[in-house]
Amino acid sequence: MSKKWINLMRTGLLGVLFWVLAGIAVADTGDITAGEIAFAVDTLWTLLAGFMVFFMHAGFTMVETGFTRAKNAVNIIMKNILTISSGVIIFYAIGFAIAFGPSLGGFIGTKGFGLIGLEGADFGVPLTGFWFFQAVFAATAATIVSGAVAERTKFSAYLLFTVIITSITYPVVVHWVWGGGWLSELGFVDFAGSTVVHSVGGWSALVGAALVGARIGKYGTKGEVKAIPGHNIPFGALGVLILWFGWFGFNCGSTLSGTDEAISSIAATTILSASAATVSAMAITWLRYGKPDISLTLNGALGGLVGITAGAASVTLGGSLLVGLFSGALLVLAVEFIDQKLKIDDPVGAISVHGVCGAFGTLAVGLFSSEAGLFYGGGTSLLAIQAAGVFAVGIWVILISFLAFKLIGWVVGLRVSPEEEIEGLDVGEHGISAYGNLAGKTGHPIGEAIVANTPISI
Amino acid sequence: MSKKWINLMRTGLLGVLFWVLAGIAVADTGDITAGEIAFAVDTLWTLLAGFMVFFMHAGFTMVETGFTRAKNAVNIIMKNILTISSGVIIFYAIGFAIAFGPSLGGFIGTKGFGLIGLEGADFGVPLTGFWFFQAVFAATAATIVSGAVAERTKFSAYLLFTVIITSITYPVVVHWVWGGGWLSELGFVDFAGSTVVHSVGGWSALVGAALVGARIGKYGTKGEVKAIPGHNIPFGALGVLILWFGWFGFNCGSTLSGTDEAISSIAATTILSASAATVSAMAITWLRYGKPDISLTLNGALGGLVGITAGAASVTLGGSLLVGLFSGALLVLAVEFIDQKLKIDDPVGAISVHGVCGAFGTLAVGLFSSEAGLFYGGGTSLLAIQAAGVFAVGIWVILISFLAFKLIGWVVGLRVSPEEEIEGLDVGEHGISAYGNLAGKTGHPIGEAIVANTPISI
Amino acid sequence: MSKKWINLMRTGLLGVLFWVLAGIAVADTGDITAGEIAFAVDTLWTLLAGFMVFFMHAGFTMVETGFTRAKNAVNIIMKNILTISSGVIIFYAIGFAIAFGPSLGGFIGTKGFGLIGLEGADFGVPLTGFWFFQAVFAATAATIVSGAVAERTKFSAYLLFTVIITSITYPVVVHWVWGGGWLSELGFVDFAGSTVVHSVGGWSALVGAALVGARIGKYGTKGEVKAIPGHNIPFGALGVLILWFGWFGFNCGSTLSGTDEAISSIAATTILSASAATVSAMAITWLRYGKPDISLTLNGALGGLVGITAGAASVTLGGSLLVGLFSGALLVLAVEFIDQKLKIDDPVGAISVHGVCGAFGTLAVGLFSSEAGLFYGGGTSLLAIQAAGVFAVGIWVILISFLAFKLIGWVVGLRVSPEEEIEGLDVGEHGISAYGNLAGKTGHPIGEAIVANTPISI
Amino acid sequence: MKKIECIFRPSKLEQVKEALSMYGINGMTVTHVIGCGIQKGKTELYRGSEYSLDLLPKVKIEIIIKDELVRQVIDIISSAAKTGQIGDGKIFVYDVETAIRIRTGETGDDAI
Amino acid sequence: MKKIECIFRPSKLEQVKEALSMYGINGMTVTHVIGCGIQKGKTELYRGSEYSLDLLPKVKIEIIIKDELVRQVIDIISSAAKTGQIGDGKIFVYDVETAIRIRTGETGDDAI
Amino acid sequence: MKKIECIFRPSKLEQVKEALSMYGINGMTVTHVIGCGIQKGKTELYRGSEYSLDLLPKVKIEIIIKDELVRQVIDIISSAAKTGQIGDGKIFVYDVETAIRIRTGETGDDAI
Ligand SMILES: Nc1ncnc2c1ncn2[C@@H]1O[C@H](COP(=O)(O)OP(=O)(O)O)[C@@H](O)[C@H]1O
Ligand SMILES: Nc1ncnc2c1ncn2[C@@H]1O[C@H](COP(=O)(O)OP(=O)(O)O)[C@@H](O)[C@H]1O
Ligand SMILES: Nc1ncnc2c1ncn2[C@@H]1O[C@H](COP(=O)(O)OP(=O)(O)O)[C@@H](O)[C@H]1O
Repeated sequence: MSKKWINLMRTGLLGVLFWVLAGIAVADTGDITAGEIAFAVDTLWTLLAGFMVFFMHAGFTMVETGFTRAKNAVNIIMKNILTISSGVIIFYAIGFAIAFGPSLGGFIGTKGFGLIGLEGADFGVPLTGFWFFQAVFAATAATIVSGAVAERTKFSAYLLFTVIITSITYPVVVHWVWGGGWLSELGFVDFAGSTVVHSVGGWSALVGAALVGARIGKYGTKGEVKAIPGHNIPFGALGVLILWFGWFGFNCGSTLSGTDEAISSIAATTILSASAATVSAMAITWLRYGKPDISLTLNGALGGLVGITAGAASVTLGGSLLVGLFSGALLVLAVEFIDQKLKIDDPVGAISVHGVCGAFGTLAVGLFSSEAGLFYGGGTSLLAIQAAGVFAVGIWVILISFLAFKLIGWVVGLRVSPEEEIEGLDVGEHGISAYGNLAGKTGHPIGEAIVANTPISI
Repeated sequence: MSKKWINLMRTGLLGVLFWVLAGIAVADTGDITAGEIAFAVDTLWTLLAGFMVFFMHAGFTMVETGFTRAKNAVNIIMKNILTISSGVIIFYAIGFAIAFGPSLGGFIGTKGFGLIGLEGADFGVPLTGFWFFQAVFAATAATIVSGAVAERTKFSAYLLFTVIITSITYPVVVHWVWGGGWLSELGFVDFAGSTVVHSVGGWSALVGAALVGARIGKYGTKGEVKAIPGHNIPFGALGVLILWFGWFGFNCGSTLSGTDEAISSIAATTILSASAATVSAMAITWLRYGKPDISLTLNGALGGLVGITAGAASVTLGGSLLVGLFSGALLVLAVEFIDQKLKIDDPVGAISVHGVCGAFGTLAVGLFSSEAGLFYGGGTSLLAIQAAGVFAVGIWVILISFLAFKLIGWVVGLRVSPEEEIEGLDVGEHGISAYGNLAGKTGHPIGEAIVANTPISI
Repeated sequence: MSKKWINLMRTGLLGVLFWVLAGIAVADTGDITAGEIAFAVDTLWTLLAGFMVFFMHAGFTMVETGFTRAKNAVNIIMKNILTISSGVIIFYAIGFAIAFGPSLGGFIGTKGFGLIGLEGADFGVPLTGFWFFQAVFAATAATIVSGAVAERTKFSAYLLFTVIITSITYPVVVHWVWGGGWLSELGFVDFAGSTVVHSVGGWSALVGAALVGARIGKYGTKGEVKAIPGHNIPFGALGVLILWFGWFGFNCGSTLSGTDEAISSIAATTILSASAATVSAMAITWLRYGKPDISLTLNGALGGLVGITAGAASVTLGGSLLVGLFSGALLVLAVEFIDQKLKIDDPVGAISVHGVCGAFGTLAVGLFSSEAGLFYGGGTSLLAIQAAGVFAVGIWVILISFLAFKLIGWVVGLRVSPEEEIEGLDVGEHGISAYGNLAGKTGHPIGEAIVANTPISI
Repeated sequence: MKKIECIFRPSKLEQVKEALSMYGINGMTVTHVIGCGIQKGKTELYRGSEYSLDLLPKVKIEIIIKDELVRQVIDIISSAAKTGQIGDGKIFVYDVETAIRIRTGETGDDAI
Repeated sequence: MKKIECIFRPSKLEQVKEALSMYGINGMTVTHVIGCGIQKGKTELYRGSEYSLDLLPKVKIEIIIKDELVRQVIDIISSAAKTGQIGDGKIFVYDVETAIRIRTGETGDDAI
Repeated sequence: MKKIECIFRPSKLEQVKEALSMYGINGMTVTHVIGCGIQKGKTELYRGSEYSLDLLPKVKIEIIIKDELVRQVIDIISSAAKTGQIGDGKIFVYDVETAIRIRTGETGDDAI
């Protein structure tokens, strides 16, 4: 593609080309080499996958909104929207340099703040495209936390935590595993981020939920566990399906190359694991609770997606089914354990989905990798490395998150007042309810038939 | 792309490549040939289209949820989520072999269960990628049924039916038409599945809705037809727009090749037919009922999409407008006929959208095909073949579905109890309501301002 | 790709290829040249981007539904659905010819009605693909208006306006800027349509909202400004995230070439501007109103997207951050000004988002263009050209829209009756409510537990 | 004038309304309520935790009528709303001191 | 003490509230209800099948006041809620035996 | 027979219900209402324009009981619903002329 063309583009003449140019353009593209096209295809693939990962934020938003109460819907949406927006900016200013800048001893990147000074680096696709893909990933890790600490955490406290996770916690882990750091040297395998993205989010969520404390009314005075059902299951289901859709970009795009032959099989292992986990979570809740539970089935689908993320490119289709089956079952047990035994209040199940299934998925590579997994005759060496990685990342994330939440708690406070929590964070933090027929709102003198709320449908 | 690169990827070093490697990667891609890139492009196209088709399941979920009542929302969502998940697994284990395995007399495939033993086959794209695309199609055919039998069918009965349609009913039809079977030999044209996917779903839905019977209250004792409006039209509209979006993947991806020149025109015929059908359904309801009916207009858009699916690659743009106009009109009349004359209760219009418009669209190829259609001087021979295909598939599907529903009814029963139906399947089958402010829920002692339901908005 | 293959496809044998063909296909693709693949990649890119732009209509629908009242939800959805469907048809029949047909003095295209007679033209991608991309753009410009005139405008009046904007207003502007017309000759830069698409929609919205008048109850008798909150903020947020997702197609796809090296950086500037605008709108409302306002933060994200659209390919990453910061701030001030000073009632903020931020974004190219912008030492010449373009387009759009609304008002009337407005347009115009438990609906004798509306959630 | 307040199953509203309308009674006000009594609701699980669904949806209709119609209206409603299962609901009768029709200012029996 | 119960158009709530507040009456409880009477609703079509929209949205406000204010409050509400069209609604008056303010335990007129 | 009508904070419903149930009272009907009184709500901004949130969510429970239980039920509810803050709500007592159990046709005290 000639320079001239691009300039035309830039001056806004998109697709003009007209009568006068007729016949030129096709000849034009004739100049291009196979190598250039491959580079373009890799770039497009990375970007398209990045768009799909971006769209996952719509999924997170809907899941977290649907699985919490109506009175906190505006707040949880604001948290999600600010996570993607501020997360991307911070990852541009700081995080990317720490993740992918020249390494200081395999532990931390040191250059590339504002993407400046990386001219010499080659990421296989243009720097801006590579950054784009990594930035939407970073925001994903960050947004996991919002669900776990929902319905009681101050908006300002949450924003500050987002700054920390996207500038330090997450980028450092990326550096270790994907940035040429010590874990990658060890041979640690985390294809698309069961540990790097999901466990980082999940363990941060664990620390956050534990330090912020349970929602008022979640645990009775005698320790009874109370159910606080979400207010809109269809939102939750839509969110899960959007996430599942976006996950194809998340996993398949992590090749960062459209010409990688593994992409097809990554798509297949991803859908099979998610499907198996959905079925297994459904079946297990049916067995344990007497009826198939929708919120855990939906969580199960996500658990299966998180579980396969590390090994999407290295397990067989059959292996992915097993990874999914275990992930779905594990998810249900983990939710029960965290809620009922640990008494840590995680309204949307983020810790179980991202933390627990993320750790499991990473270990599962050591078991199911068709090249080096224990079950495929590869011995325990990969498994040991995987365990080391899971452990090291867990320690790091829990440490930093603990310090971060403590610090934030000290500076601005973590929690809204009990009155605000009971009334709802929407009015308290944002002055508005999610559903316009506001409680007693009388802002304008015109009545309307709120058919949406008419009490009798017969 | 060198082997080394791929291995790097697999060990999780995605996008590392760094300072030390700087300058190598571009040279690296220089090795690739045009043929390899074309193969990669075909693969990416098939997968991206498959992702979009997957996303259609979010569309189906929202349409079916929105067009039914709040008390059954959890149940319809569970049915949709389990359709995609279990459908994909079954199509992996069984369906694909029957559809695309070596043919037994043009009627049924015989090998490839679990995708094993197909090493010699060539599908133009990698086996796993081809399977992925076909698997999300299979789940599409299956999920059509859930809407038609909504609000009264047992969850277990529905799940069993999903097993049958994705393992037998649908794969056999695929084999006939796309798997080299007898209909394809005849010259039957169904580009992306008006008959193969949609009519298979539509006729199954017809049998299901007829055998399960109407919802309590749908038809009066004197045969009066009662309206049972859906509970959330915005969900329905969102679902339709998601489906329309996904349909571009459905139709354009059915080339299974990104280098096929027809893709542009397939996109154009798809959008024109859907648009024309939307306008015609809107106009016809305006004329017939005095006001433009939203639920039929939305159904109309889907009717236009189903209608063009068979002929997307063989009709002109003008032809696609006509196919759409007729599909939209036909849809309205079909809904009326099925509801008011046949008295078969189809809450979401699935039979009309997928069955009737699917049959029409398939026949329309015989009329509008720019190569062999009756209106383009091609005579009636293609039309006759199309009619034969529509007929044969219809018979097969109705037969198998009839046996399946009878069998399932005998084993587990098709319908929930009248009490459960009146109370809603959500609480009955899943122990939870879709909208968290559960009827009288008192699970936790903290009150909240359910502003969402505050009665007065003024 | 051989002709034979394509024919196979067309007769419906998609993906057949089988045992008998094994091994042929790969060899088959070996024939293809790099130039042909590049053409295919450009086509796929344009189409995929077009699909994403299509999906933006789901975003518009959700934003406009969520930001208005429940009693008008069906009506706003119908308007959106009919905009995309009738808009596409009209742009096929008329608009495209006016936009991209052979020019009459740089002012208007004259040929290509129904895409006929354009055989000689070359758009870099197939005509149908190019048309597809442009058609979904045209519908975007049109649909902007629906939000601004929501909750009071007659359905028929709105439909007529859609005909005018997609057949005349918008295509003429496209011709000027992207169709080789006088503005492009001047050197006016509007990469993806801050002015061409968004301002066209925004200024039409301004005229429409002004002429239709405010909603009953919006302004008090003494000029007090009343708040009329939307009924479903989660819908609004989902819509914004869908729009943001689709915008990547909108901007990145406007290269109309998948091999353009600028794509990566376009994706990056797009996400940075949107993020910065989200943060700045949030911060400014927090400062000005005491609490971060969700509806303006969401509008802010859109403002940042509109703002960067003109310069996505010509500003640096740092520049895009600044464009975003200003867009977000400007958005808040513009909403205040239009609502409180001009007293023009725009329920969803369309005029500010698309009109004001569109104009700003276009001017910003003159400031921030890394090649010719004022801040990059390019002097004021580009800025002057940009200002001329903004002005000329503004005049044209306001003129035509004024005439159009006046004419439509005279023919069918612009506004529903006050009674219908108070009762809601849903029942009045479409005979149905968006939320099925209709006001007093007694269409069927079976009661149901409307758990969704149970008053107490505790 | 009396107020007849009846609480019964939402599924019976249509039948009750029809029965009353056949008897010539068209004026009524309907509210969606939830209630408990002998009918106790049930316990369900959400994510493995118990919660009780003990307030069940009912409708309340209020009809203000002349004293002499009370007996008859009670009978009509009783038979239309009855299923014989626990949870059928109650009818309560109250005295009304006066009634005013906003539109006309009429009072007393003329207003209803 | 009396209870004044008024059922009227939702679009009039703001006006009624303002009128009462100007008269010094701030305490009230509001419920969203649906009702029918002389105003009969209408028949619409959904997917070609008829259904009747015969219960129309209204609001009910309940005000407990001292006996001597009853007349005046009725007048205020009547004029604020009136449009003159069928469907304007009704006002009913009941006797209240006693009232208690939960916060303080005050009873009778002090409680309201 | 008397009707006890209490309007209080939604957050107290569970406690009130439990307290009544311990006392053996299970029958009640609950409505979601909004109300104002001394507690005045507040003013918020939406898109820069003010609006007042002056009607606040409350619940209303209605219990019909035998005359002799009135005092006690009022006490139970008062103490369970009390926070001591403005906005705790009210209890009103009305006379009920009769009650009918739809399921059995029982009347009077037997019906409740
Ligand atoms: N004492 C009471 N006061 C007010 N409402 C009551 C009372 N007892 C019952 N109700 C209402 O009547 C409904 C049905 O009562 P229940 O005792 O369950 O069945 P049944 O009427 O068949 O004996 C309850 O859900 C509640 O709304
Ligand atoms: N007899 C009645 N008992 C209880 N409520 C009634 C009665 N008659 C009317 N209403 C209420 O008053 C509303 C308006 O009454 P309607 O007869 O339609 O108009 P109008 O009050 O102008 O004569 C009804 O929707 C209903 O809610
Ligand atoms: N005069 C009244 N008539 C009817 N309801 C009232 C009256 N006064 C108060 N209420 C109801 O009681 C609720 C609480 O009353 P309020 O005066 O705010 O606090 P408190 O009860 O603590 O004095 C109000 O929201 C309203 O629903």
